[in-house]
Amino acid sequence: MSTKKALVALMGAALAALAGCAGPPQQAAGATEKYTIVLSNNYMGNEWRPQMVNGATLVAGSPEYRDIVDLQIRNVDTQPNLQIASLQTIIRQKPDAILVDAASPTALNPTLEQACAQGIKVIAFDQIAQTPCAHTMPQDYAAEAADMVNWLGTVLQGKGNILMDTGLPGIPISTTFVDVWTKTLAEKYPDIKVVGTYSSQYAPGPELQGVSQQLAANTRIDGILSGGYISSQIAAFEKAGRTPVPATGLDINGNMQECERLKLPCFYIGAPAFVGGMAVEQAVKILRGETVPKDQVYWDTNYLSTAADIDFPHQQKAEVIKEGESYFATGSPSLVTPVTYGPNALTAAAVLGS
Amino acid sequence: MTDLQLPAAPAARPRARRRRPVPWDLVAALAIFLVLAVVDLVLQPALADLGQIGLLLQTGLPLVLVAAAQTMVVLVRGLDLSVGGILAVATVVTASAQGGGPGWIALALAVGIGLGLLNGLLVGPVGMQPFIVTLATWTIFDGIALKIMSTDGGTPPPAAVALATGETAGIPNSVLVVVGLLVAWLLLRRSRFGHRMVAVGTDAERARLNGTPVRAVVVAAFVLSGLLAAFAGVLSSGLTASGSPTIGDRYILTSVAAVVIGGTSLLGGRGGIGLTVLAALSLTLINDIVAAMNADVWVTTAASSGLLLVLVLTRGLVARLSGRRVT
Amino acid sequence: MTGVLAALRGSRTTLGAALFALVLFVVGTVHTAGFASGDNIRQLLVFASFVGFAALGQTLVVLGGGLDLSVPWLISFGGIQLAVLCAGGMNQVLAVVVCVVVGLLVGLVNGIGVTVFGVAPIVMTLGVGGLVQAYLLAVGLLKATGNDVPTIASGVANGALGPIPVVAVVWLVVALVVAVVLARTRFGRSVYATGENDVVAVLSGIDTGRVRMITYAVSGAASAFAGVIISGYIGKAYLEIGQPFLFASIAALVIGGASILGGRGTYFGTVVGAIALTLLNSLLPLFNLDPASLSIAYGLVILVGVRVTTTRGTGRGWGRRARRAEESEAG
Amino acid sequence: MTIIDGAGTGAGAGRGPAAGPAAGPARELVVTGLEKAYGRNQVLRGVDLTARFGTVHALLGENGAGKSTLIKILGGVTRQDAGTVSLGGRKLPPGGVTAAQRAGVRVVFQELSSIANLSVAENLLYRAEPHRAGVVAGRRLQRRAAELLARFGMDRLDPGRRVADLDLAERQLLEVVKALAAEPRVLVLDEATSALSSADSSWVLDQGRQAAARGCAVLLITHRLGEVRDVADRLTVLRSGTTVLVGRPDEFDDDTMITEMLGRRVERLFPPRTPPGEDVVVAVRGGRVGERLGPLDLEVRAGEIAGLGGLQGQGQREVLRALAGATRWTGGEVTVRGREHHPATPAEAIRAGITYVPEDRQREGLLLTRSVLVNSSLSSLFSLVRRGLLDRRREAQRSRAVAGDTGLPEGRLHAPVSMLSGGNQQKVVLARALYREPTVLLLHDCTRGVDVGTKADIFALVAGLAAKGTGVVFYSSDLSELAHFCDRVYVMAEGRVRGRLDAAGGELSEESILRLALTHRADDTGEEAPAP
Repeated sequence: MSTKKALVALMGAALAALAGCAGPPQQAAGATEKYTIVLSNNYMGNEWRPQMVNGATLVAGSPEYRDIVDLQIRNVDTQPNLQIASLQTIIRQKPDAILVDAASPTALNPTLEQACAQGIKVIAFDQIAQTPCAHTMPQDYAAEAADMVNWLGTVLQGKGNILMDTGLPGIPISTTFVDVWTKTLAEKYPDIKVVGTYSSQYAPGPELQGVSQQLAANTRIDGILSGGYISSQIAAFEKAGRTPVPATGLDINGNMQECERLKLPCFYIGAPAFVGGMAVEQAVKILRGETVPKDQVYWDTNYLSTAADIDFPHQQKAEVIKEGESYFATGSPSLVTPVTYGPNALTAAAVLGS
Repeated sequence: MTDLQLPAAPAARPRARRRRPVPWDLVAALAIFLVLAVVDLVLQPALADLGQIGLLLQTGLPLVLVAAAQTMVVLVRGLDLSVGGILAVATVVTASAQGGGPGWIALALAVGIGLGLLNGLLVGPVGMQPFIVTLATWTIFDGIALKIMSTDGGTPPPAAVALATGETAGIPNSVLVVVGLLVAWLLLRRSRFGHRMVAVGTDAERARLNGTPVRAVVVAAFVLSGLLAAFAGVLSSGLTASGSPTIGDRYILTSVAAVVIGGTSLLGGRGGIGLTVLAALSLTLINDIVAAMNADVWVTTAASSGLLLVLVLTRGLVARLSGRRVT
Repeated sequence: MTGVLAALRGSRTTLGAALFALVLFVVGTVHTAGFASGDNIRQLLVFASFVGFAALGQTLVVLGGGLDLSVPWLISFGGIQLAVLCAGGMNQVLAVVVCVVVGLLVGLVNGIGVTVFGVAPIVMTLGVGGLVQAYLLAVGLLKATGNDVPTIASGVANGALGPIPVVAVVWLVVALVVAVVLARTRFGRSVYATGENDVVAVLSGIDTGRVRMITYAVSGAASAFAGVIISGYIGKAYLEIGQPFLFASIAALVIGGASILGGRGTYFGTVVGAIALTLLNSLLPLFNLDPASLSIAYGLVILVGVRVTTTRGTGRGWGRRARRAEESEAG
Repeated sequence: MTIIDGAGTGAGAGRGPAAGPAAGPARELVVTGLEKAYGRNQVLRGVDLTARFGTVHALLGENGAGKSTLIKILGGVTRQDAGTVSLGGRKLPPGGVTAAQRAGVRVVFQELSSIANLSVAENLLYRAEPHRAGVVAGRRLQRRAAELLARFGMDRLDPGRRVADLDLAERQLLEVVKALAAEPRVLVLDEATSALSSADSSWVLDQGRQAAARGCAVLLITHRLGEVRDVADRLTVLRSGTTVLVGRPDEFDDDTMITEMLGRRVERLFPPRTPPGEDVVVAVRGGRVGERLGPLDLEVRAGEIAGLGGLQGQGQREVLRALAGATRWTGGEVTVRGREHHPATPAEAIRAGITYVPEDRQREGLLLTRSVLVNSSLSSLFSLVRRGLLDRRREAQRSRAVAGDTGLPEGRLHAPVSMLSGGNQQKVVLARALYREPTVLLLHDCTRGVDVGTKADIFALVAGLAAKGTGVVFYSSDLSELAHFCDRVYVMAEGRVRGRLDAAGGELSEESILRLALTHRADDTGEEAPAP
């Protein structure tokens, strides 16, 4: 039957093409002395993740690690199942260590435990996995949230109307933020009233739309508790012909530029993207047998705009932004700051991949 | 009419029995699956091991079941956008066990049946468009999941974990579940109810002329869909040893894609879970192949879509060359 | 006279959607004083127009019996590619044209896959959407998103003609053009015929392949254009900027009375659907519900709203009365 | 003919004199004062009908007279507004199709009720499948289906085939077997012979008679008066939703019946022939389609009505489809008005002046939810474009004109065609074909399921067109139409033209067509007929 033959031939051709483009995924040839470290990432849609990946790549490619580390990056969609599948593929290749930015704090645990059981070192960072067998490098969401709400409470002198961003309902950071904010407001700032909530989904578009809706409903808004894009909040206020208000949000250069332009008091969560590089260093230390703390909050400094330099009760460090270090007046708005840590002289341009 | 008395012969003359037509949809779905399996094996020889296949299968299992759930509804010419929501509710219910027994699995499945029933009643007796109904219930179910569990966590009963990741007599349970699903489908397809579903999906009005209780069949299809989606949730909870209120959304489009890639017609009445399972496994293989690629993120993204397109376009081309129309 | 009656019957679901939107607006006004303010109405119009632009091509594609899931990625493409081109020093008008033309070509690829290769629209457009996503990742997101949105995009998106936003005016014009095309041209008739019954259409001498191909091409171009405007308004272009518009674009047309299986509906219906959806999106958060309750409320309002305001039997022929029309003279 | 009489009351309820009012009232299907309205459209206005068990009762009426609605009520598909239906003295219970079937009513619906995606066997035993714990016993199902088919002499249907792969006639036959298999007390045959060749029609009628002989009341709905005379014991004529005539077929002549059906006289069914011109509009030399059709020679002159005859499924459909551009010629030479013509699409054929009226008007002919206006202008939109837009006034004028020509009721121009009766729907398809005067008109069984009045309208219309020089290719499953309407008939068998019969030469008659078709089959080599 000619059609069957055609089918077979075409499938064969497709197969050949695929095999060609996929290429051998296994370890690169050459020195087997190198530590094979695989970074499993589950999202590329925002600005933070690519910079995190770039940071890891830059560190792994630096003179110090170039000859020791073979870093491979594996990206999947945000679905935990896909990351589990990807991790299993990775485990099958038996690397020395896995660095994981997890799609879920719990879902990957059984899989990561399989990796641990096979002697693979697991380091979970950013969105951590909670399995006890892994080293973790988390942020302290609760402390950050407490500092944010205390900062805003102090700026507003304990009274006023505010909006609250529920983030991406269901994910740990949003749940923690909202819980801590709500509790702290009730306990310490009874005169601050949450007049509206919106879900920024940590994306500029929804943040703009969410704030816009609340502006229509509320003639007076004095501040915003958010973990997202202050620049979008400001855009919403300006489009409505209203004056932007003190706000909290991500440590993204664009947020900082906007607050400086308006001399607005703003609070930036310290969540630098170089944690990818830190995780590589941590993995090497562990593989070399050095003792490192099992769980270590990787960054404990938050940042304030120049107009926000006030004293407030805080658990983590709070610093006013510094040009060239944690702020770049003419740099790309996408840049997550600070860029450089410790001895690693990462440049903004390098982190942005240009 | 003619008054010529006709010999009875022409009418009664038996024709040569025709050979059964080639089941092209099955051949195509199978070919796609095999090509991907071979590619994956070439890339990862370590996969040629029952244990590894079990591991691969267990991650693909929730998709297989959600896609099967979608198939039930598509067969009666519907569409279910709420399968992801039902899956999410089922994972959080299962994970609410916190050391409880397998009763929680039963509860999760019962909830799935209930949610499916709600969809079915709105579409069947109330008579609303399935698209609108399930678009709305999708967000409702997501909300319910979020009410039950505000973020990822919880602990499913050990039975759920064993079901998803364990093995029985040396055979991974994931393999057994797939086999069980296929057997169940074959029985259903051959059952009287299966015939009713095909009839309703093919032409609801004609089915009614034949005395089919059309709306009851539609309701039943949604109920089965709810049950299967909930089972996907139970397995997902077992696989991840936890529950997640946000896990479902990404499954929705993929489930429809799996149904269509398998060859089940969105116009109803044709296809079945067997084809869908093959397609869902094909999608799992694509993910596995892409996961094994150590390349830039754009390359892997392009590869996963590209692989899919190459396969369906090839299939379309072959069908065209052989003068067949694709469903 | 009978023509008017037929037209009314045809637009009954659209009227229902309009009623739905009206109820939402009234509830909003009663609940919140600022809801009916000029500022808010302008905002709502702008947001609705985004859905409207995203759903423009989608409406044509669905009327012709297809579905386009590549819309969100082409929206992202429109925003990001424009920023990249302009950062590279290209004339801004030219850059917009290039984006829209490339969007059109990508749409054409969808169309070819669906018509020539016979691939199911859902799979084809999902795959092509994935390739567009891959391309955007390859462009270098950080480079692209770091750039300011070109002034042409932000100018159009934020401009106003008197009290009315330019975007809304553009939307109105586009809606009128599309309405005329659908109702008064050979192409429009062909789209409906193709979507309702492509065998009849083919035998009547309509080149259904070409008709479908055009709808996908228009969808690609319209999505890319929507991306330009949306990124201009948000002031930023980023990878997932188009994501909210996938289901919104489909929901708008279904709420507006179109059949997801093709052949029935109007762009006017989609416009009403987009407005209703935007009203709903703006109204519900004002009740300060927790996220879970908000989600549940959203679903319930859609269910009840659509159930109450639209006539039944627009579904797929399951209802007892679905064939009533057909029976009525077939004695 | 043996009469099986279960109740043993003795009286022979069969054909002929015994059909008098002898037996008790319980031995009848009685319909009294049935009324039904859809919205403001009153379809039944008090229908009375009495059909005795053991007889064949013909139900006549033009399209739209209310026959289908009456049948739907009998079958439990719809419910009446007023009036009663009783069966053997007992009222037909409400409860839809199932209840009606349980009471012993089986309907062979005109629109056919078989499920395309199920097999012949699965359809035959639908809702009566042999099963174990709900799982259908596949082998037993096949066997029982085969037995049923054999019992009713229809074993040429393969129980394993998917119904979607059957042609219209085969589906119709399946439908009849399915109804017979249930051994009903009331068997309704709604236009069950309209899609059939004469051989198959005879089979259906014969089965009807046999069912009656077994004690069943058979309700026969047909537009063919010959069938009524052949098999019916009594008849009822409906007009505009009321009973207008009841009696035995031999009490009335054809004219009376037709006049009662239509409420007017039809002067003649077939218009007088006019001699065709000399110019050849279409010529096919050695044409082939696929592997099974052809080589084929065919010629149609201007003003000629050329018939395609023969048994069903001998390639007539393929010829029409290839001429219409819906399938491709794979060989041979085709010319239209002397010019080479190999259309790749129907669009090209239409541009060359060839219009096609497909066989299945519901599936291939009409956009059911759209208006008469939209449907009628669909093939001619390009002629209505003015400055890029459709000239709607022109469209309305033109549509009104064609609608008038075809005899469509005034004022229904904007109604969805799904609201029209079958006959009027057929006229809409014709109106589209006539929208611009075609060079060649291809008619595929355009009189199927159409009442006498509409048929006469259609013939007159086509003849008028031919008189203006259009070449017509006419296929019908009704031999008498071929014999009386065509100028010339090409008799086809197994994908080839087996002979040509000219009316002018006096060779053309039903008998000659059939003889040619059958004699060929008699010495055929046993090859399979081309699949439709």
